[in-house]
Amino acid sequence: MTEPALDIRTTNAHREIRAVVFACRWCALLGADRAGKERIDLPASFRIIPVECAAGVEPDLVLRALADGLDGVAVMGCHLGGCRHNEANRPARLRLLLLQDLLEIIGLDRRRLLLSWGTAHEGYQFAGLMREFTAILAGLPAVDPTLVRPC
Amino acid sequence: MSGTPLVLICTCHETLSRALPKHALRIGIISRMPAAHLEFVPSLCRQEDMDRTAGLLEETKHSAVLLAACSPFARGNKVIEGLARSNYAIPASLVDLREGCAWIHGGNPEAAAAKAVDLVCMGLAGLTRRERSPNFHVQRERRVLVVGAGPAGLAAAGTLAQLGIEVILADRMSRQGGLLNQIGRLFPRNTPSQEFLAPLLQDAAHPAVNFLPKTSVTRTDGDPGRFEARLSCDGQNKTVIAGALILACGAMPVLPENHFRSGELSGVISQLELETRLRKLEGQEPAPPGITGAVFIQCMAAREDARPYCSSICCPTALKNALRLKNINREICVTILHRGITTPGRTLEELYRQAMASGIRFVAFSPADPPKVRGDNFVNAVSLTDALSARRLDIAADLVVLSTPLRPRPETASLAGDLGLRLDGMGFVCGTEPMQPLAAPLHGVYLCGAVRWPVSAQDAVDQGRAAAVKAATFLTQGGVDQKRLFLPGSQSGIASIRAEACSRCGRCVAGCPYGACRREGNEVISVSGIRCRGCGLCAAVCPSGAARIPEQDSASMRAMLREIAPRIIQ
Amino acid sequence: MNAPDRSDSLPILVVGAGVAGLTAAMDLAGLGVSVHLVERESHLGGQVMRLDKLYPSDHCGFCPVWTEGAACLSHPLITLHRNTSLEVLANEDGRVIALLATCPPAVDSDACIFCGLCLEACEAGGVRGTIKMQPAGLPSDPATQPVPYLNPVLCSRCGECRGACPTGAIDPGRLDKPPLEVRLPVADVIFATGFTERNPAMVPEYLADSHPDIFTAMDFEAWIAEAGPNAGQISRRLNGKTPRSIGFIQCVGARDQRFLSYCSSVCCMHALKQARWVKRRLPAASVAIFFTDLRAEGKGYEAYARAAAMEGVLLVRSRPGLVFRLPEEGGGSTLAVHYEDTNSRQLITAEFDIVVLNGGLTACPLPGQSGSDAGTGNACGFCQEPADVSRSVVQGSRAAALAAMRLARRTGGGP
Amino acid sequence: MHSTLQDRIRQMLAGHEVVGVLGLREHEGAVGPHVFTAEEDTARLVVEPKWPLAKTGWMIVRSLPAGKALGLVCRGCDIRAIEELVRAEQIRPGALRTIGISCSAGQAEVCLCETPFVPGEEPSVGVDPMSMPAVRRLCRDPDRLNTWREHFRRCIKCYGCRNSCPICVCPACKLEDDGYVTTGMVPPDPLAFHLIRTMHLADRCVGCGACQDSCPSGLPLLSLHLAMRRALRERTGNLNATGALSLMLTASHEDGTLWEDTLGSGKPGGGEYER
Repeated sequence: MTEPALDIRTTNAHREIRAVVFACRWCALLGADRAGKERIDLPASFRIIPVECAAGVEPDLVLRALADGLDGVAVMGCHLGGCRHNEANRPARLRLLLLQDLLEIIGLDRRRLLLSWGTAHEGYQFAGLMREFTAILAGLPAVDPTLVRPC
Repeated sequence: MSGTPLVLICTCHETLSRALPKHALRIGIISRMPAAHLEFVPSLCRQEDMDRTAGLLEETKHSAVLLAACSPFARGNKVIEGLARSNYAIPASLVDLREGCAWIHGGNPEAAAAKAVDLVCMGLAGLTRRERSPNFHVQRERRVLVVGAGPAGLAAAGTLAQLGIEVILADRMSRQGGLLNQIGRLFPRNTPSQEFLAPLLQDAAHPAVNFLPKTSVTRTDGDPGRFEARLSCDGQNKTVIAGALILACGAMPVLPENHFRSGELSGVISQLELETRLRKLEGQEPAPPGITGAVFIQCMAAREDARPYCSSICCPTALKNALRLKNINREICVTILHRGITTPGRTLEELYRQAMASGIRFVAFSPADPPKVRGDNFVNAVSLTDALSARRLDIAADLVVLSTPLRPRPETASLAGDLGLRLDGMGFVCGTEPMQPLAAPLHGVYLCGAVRWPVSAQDAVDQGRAAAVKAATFLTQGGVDQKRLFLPGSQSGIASIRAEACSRCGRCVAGCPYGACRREGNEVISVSGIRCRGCGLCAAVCPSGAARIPEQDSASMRAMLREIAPRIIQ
Repeated sequence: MNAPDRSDSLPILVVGAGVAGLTAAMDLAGLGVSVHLVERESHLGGQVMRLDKLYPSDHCGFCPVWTEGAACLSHPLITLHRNTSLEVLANEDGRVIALLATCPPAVDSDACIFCGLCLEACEAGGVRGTIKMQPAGLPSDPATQPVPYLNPVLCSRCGECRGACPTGAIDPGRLDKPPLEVRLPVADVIFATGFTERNPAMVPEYLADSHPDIFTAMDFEAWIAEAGPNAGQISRRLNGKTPRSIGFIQCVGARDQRFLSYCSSVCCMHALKQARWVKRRLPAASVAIFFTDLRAEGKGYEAYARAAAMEGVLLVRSRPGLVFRLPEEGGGSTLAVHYEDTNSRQLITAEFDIVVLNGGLTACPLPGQSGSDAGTGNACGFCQEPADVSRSVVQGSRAAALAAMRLARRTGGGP
Repeated sequence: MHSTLQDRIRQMLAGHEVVGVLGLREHEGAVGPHVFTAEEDTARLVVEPKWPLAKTGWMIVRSLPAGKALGLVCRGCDIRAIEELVRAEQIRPGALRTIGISCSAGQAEVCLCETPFVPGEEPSVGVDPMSMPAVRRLCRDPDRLNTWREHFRRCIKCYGCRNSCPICVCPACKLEDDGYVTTGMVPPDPLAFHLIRTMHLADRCVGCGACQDSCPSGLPLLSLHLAMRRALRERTGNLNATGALSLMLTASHEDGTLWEDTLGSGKPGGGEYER
């Protein structure tokens, strides 16, 4: 599904993509760090907020991030079955998948919320995800300010 | 300067200045965070740098310090820890400008500098709002409840006693030794089981070990450091307090239920029954007549859809008993029908070789075409197709021995359920694979022996000792904040619940992976500090924002998000 | 209540910082006993750090070990000696003295900031390739930072790198220094020296070393590792093409009277794991395991083997007699495995693009024991008996328990 | 049916099982909630229009002394709400005695209700909300973002949806927290205000429609909640319409998945990225 462009002004203009990455410090943060060690060149579109576990990411905060005008949010945790917190990432995955469903229900692109379970644990994988995520977000309209902040 | 946050930006011996020009950082940060005091330093990670930084902080009385340096996995954590050791404790945190910015955005210095400014501002926003979980005191009763007095439990109890820790050893039977009491000799060295048990019994006969026979655990409550177990001792109820628990309640044999016509033909017996018979036979001199052909059938009621696992002890047990038959009378034709002989390692493979050398015959069968036991009241032969040669074989037999796999004991599930431990698909208890297979996800609860997975007696003893040392470690680290010890530089905290916002809806209780959140009476939901490991799941599912991890509070996360949000919208 | 201070009493020496040794050291330290941990390599974690994945959880190999290693590094009661070997264990007047020899590498990875200035300096003045960035320790180890490695043969000792280094981390002078020797009185010794993979070339019928597409199990692990040179892609070493078929031959040089008579215990599951990962990444590839007995006796192992069979891994009970080359169109060669199929009872010659030889794992010898019998040593992990991670860590804890009990008997008190 | 209902209320009152029975009463031409305490009062009991009473019941029961109970004339959605409140320990078990009445097919269609009946009663016919054109337009139409934006723009942030919701009983509400929803801004940030509320109710909404009924701006909030409920059911495989979904989002679900990203490309071995 692609999002309808709501505001002509924000679609065509070259704009800076901004995304936040909630990275589990046991897995995805290592992948990100590895990408850094290897000096893989990446788009500077994302900012990482390390978290103890992906299960600690509030869906409400993800929504708040989108409401703040960020183009996308990524939540990255350990692989399913390898969670450092006794499988806490499984219900987290369900919660966040449901949040994707909610975005889709009201017509936002579900790809604005990237979920990764254990696929970001290596440098090149993290880099690949970030490049692709940035490319996807660049193809979407900016989160419409009039939806974010009705005039 | 006092009261303002200090930002120390490490230029990593000027190697980062190309990607992150100082003036760009300075302008960017100061324009957004005017209160911050900014300093560039060439290096933060050498000991003298850390000492100098600590001295600087002491002099200038800043309210907090943000270290903008390299990744925590490179030198970052070391710097934070170095500061923490310097006895000058002010809120400090780390943002990664090297691996997380300069090194990955080198192709676009402008964007890299902008991101670095964002990262520093995020760090400041989070740092100034960050709180610390309070230290909690954990009472650790220096007493361990060991459930089960088989080889694993005995070894655990004996080890703990020698390490000076009091033990309550409970077993549902009146006698110690568990399943070994039903077995005459043990593989791989054909040791008499009582001989094997003797040193264990002796160790466990320590004054620090209180053995409770005919005892079962009806319920366990409480927290690591102080568990309360309700026991039923020979019909009487009793409550014991223990700092740690060791589950060593073993497994039970799967006995044949008409498998291979066992109920119908005499002469078809289980491996366990053979143990009893062998004990009688081995006592007799000269060797009694009777058995001329014995056939062992392996993998009875195992490695099939209903019980899809290998019980691991059956092959060596069959080898051992086959050899015992051969020892009684070399003339007995012994055949082992198998689906692959499982004797991994050095000693067990040696046992297998020994069995082959002694003239025991091995025939593989396919599970699709299992052997057929023939006879009329008495067994007289076993027919099968040799899976390797495809030949039909009829093996004369007056004794057919069916392997005896182990399955979980029925009380395992309730015991595990009380403690919130997971069972695997087969009903055995799970530890924390792969590095802590004997430790439950909950501190202070350990597993050993066949309650976790079928094991040999020797392995059960080894696991008992290993579980004991884990329990002793847990009880010894009283006062030491394990979290800080195990997770250096960790941001993990302990959940807290704001009473005024809590509706007691119980979502955190249902979700907590460690059983740390719980209802107590009609009060608000409480969090057990020792159970909680700070994953934050409670905060994520709490609808009213009552549950939170101070170190990872939503207010500080929100403040960080504000720093990332596009400027136009702000 | 604080852990009692035992720093005044003699430490316990743990030889080997693989998973067994790490566990033993951490458990002893947890009991308040001071420990000296000796590791031959510059990294902790031993062979497990070379594993991309662990069975049966399919968990990343390095990650859980890395956490233990980090905890070990920061533990106040553990003194770590890296790049160090135990030379002699002597018994002097009833006291056990360990003689340790440390060879510090030319690059101090604790001081290095990984800036790469030494590389530039060296390229300007020395032979190209003298200094290379590579992870400290193992090439496939993802947790450690790549640090400069100074090749002692190529290095001219010109010292340009030392001049360029902002932190003084690199010093070619260290290359020529004799090892640093330390005498350490210890209370007890725990051996956890682990295993090495025997060169399968000793089994002549399998052509090992003669064809690039014949791997040992550990080589193959590194080759397909996500942190390895191919970032998780599976290709032929000969020509980089995607393999159509991969054969795993088990018990190579093991359970074999000519070589090692025992079973290495971990290889069946190891092959199943690699086969499943190959199948996940290359669903179209045909994957076969030639085994003697498929030993999947541990917790969750049988289910793992069943899943492998369900996913299309062909399990063949057979001991191939011969591996030989088959010329390939357009040059090069693939491999043929000659075996007797015990299902169809026919002699079959099957073509494989890659052959993985699995089996001959031997315990590392316990060092320092020649000439003197300290009598107190106890071994754990693979060097004691073939063992996988889960078994090794149990044995490590057990060794710690036994050592702590001996110590308690001697000093008359618990921890 | 109406008379048996009155009989049951009379029985309840006569047996002193309850301090009163909450139902709808017609009084001076208007209908409103009323606690019937006298048997003779029940003559003025009405059951129409649909009026979710669970939250009112919760408010009354909260202040009742221990051991006292209240009767409640309620529909399927109310019963589900009460079950949910009991599960969340907001109501003592047994403190609310329900007298259930099933809804008509017509009412079910208005409410987009799949399960318009109460346990023990003859199941009446429900509707599949996702097959209703109005819901489909809101939740499937390609241009739905515009539609929702227009709706959300009319929000006057009166909190009526939350206040009427039988599930929203938190003593503190994130919708009033500046950290999540900017205070003093009307209409509110829709992504934050409405979607946070929807997420909170994702596994608990009982589909009573009280939010929509009470919305002065006529926002089609029920469709949002029903669509979410369907999504959750599809994700968890719990397709029984009446089945409780409560705590689905906190409990652990094991499946065989090992690695996953929602782009589907960063998978091990995907490796199309050069280093």
